[in-house]
Amino acid sequence: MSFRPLDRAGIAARIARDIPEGWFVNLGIGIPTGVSDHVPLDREVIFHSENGVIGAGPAPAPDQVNPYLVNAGTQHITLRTGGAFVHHADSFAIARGGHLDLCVLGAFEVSETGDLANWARAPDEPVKQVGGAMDLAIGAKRLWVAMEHITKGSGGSRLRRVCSYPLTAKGVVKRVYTDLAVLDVTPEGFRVIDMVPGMTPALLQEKTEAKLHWA
Amino acid sequence: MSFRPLDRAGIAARIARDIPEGWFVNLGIGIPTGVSDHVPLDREVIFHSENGVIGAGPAPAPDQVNPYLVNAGTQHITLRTGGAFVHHADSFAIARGGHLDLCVLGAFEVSETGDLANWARAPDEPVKQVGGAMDLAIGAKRLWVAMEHITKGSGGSRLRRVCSYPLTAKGVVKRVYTDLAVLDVTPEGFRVIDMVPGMTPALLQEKTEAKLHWA
Amino acid sequence: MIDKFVADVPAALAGIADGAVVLLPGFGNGTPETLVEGLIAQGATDLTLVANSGGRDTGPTADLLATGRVRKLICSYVRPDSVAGRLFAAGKMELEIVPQGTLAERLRAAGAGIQAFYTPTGADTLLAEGRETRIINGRNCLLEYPLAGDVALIDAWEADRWGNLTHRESARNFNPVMAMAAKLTVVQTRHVLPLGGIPPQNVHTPGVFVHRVVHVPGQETTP
Amino acid sequence: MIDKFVADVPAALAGIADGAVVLLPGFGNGTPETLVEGLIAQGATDLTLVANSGGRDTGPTADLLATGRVRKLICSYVRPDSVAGRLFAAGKMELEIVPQGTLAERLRAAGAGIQAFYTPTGADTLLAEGRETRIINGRNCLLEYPLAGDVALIDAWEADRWGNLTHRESARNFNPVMAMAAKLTVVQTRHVLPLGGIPPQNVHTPGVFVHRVVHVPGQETTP
Repeated sequence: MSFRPLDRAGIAARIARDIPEGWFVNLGIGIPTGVSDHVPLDREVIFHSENGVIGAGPAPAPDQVNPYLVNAGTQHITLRTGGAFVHHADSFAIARGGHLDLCVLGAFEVSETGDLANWARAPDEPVKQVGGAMDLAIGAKRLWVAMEHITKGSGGSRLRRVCSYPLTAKGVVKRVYTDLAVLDVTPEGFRVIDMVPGMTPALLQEKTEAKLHWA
Repeated sequence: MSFRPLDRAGIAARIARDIPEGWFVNLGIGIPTGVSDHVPLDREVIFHSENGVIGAGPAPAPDQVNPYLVNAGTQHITLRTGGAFVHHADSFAIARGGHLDLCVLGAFEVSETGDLANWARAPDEPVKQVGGAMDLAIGAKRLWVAMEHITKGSGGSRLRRVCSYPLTAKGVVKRVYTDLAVLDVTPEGFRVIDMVPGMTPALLQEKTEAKLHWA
Repeated sequence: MIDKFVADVPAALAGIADGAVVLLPGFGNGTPETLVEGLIAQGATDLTLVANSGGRDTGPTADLLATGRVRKLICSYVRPDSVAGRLFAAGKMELEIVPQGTLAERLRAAGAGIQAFYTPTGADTLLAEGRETRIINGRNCLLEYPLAGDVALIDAWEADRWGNLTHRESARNFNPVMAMAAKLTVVQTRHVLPLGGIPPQNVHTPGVFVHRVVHVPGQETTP
Repeated sequence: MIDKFVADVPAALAGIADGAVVLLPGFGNGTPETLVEGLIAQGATDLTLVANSGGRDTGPTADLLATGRVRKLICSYVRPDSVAGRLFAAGKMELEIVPQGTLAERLRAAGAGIQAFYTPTGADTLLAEGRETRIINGRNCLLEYPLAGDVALIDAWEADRWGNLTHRESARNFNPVMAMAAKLTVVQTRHVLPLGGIPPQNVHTPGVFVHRVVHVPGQETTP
């Protein structure tokens, strides 16, 4: 019995499949940024960027770069026809006010109660990189997480009964996409809704600290 | 000894004299509305209107009326070159955030501690007309009041030790312009800084419930 | 393809339920008159209406109030001599008076996810009676809560199929903040533009706040 | 005649005192680089700097921090490998981390006269430790206070003599909210327009928030 984990682009593509036309979506830095590459332009999904961009489009050709137009990762982007610019407070009014159909963030850990840890690996970490994650986490209608199932270094599971890292927000994650599976966060805990081909329930549970539930 | 009270336009003109170029000013309904007529256009004073108008100008010629452009009294106005439009929350951010150099409001009564009463004549008045007065009163850098010194009906003084009408805001009025005098509100109470020709201190005090002070 | 345009006013207003909180912009102009007529025809009752004022004896607000289907009016002022004034005096309608700036800010708070805020406006007045207050930096402040709508009826000058809007001059007034404060935001627009027809730096209300748009060309007004 | 233009950068920055709270916009772009250079030359020290991030190893924020004249940095994130990261790690600079949306909202609150507000952002996190919280509608919220500047350094694309501004694309970012949040708002603009050159419905930052403007034509960038 063998399985093939998704690579980062594969996780992004898997997420993209689940985003219907018409959704208004914010993509965090890391794996989530790649999601938009897998949404065909004729499926109209509107991407929001924290720095006041509504309707973020693909990267420009090198000779078409507009230095005044970047995304939340400060990468040069284009604006889709129909997009708009707002200032930072209005941009976060959008994020915090429940107007995003979806936000996809990376994470260090997610707990079975939907707690998200994605900004610091220790309470006393000397440097703090919060950015807009706490705002997005509490504000979006749906928060999905994209991350590897297992921590690269220690091999520990990122799907936890309780997060060991400092929280970004409590009880906010609705779904997790990993290189091995897709899991909904439900009142009873993680419920597996998809696995990569070749993966088995027993093996997935073995690689997961939290208890898994099955549909 | 005779004196001539100012008429309403006279009060407005007296106020206009004291507004220097460059101030950003909101004018309330009633006597204050007339103030802008007495500020020459080459003295650049920028008038704000609660409904999102920055740089309100004079009334248009009858054949030049723009139905989409009114002031806070819903009168047709023009926009001065250099003016701008904002939405209602931004307009009141301007008013409440301390960005108005001056607001001039009408009033029923002002107390010697600067309390303003201009929205209801009795606590149980069945109909309430607050509008934007409470916001303007707490937010402007300077609040001046324009009103007749004496109530028309009862002949009572509108400058009180304590307001008898429901308050609009507490301790906010900086100066009062009446048909008889100009008075600053100071820590010791009303201080007379100007009177109409022929008015005497004794007569003005006689017409004023609050104790007057003199520079 | 995202297309927020609907065929007609009944389609735009479909599903507005009895008991709904209705946000209605306007300040001398900027009121979506055709949508209000449509709401009267649609028949929802037991409404809470949020507007700057209670209107006069005629006009959209007065017409809606005159149906008797507004249980409560939330606004910054009511003229004694108006439909609203008489309904309230007769005990036939509840009234909540909110200072105009607080009204705008409570709407924005609902749209922006702010759960409550402190403002000096209205502190030390009758409107503060029985309310929570707090002294911050020496100023007495009132605690104010967001004011969210079930539906906002919005007036626009131009709209595209993503729901991006512009508003004319002072007709902007409450339109952008009410658009962001409702679960369902319905727009009547004078003009329809192709997507991208509104320059992205000059959109007044982004389409993310808009759910349905109906074209109401109406009489062209000059200018 | 109102004319907010000043002759040069030193005139624009005159009077910024030691201990000032400096608001500095920018997010990949939209930072007023010439004004930052001017502030470094001007020499004010013991500053509190409010910015989205602590910057990198080069660039305006890093250059200002490298002078050692910033006592405290208030921002949403600091890169470990940056001037800011090293200054903080070495105990040479205080740091207050504020979630990005809360940062923008606290700036707006300062500009809008909001005395405090409740937000769910940051509740139940380390940032909430020792802070006042409150459960509103079942959500745990943090109480946040306005963040006002003594001076805001603003980047604009176009400006007129009343101080009306436009900003380019995403270079708008924090510029409008920081402009409204400071006692003294100083602008560097790429282009000077005659009064009325910016259409009144398309002003991004109204001149009422602006005190001084300096023309910094710089290198024309395409587009």
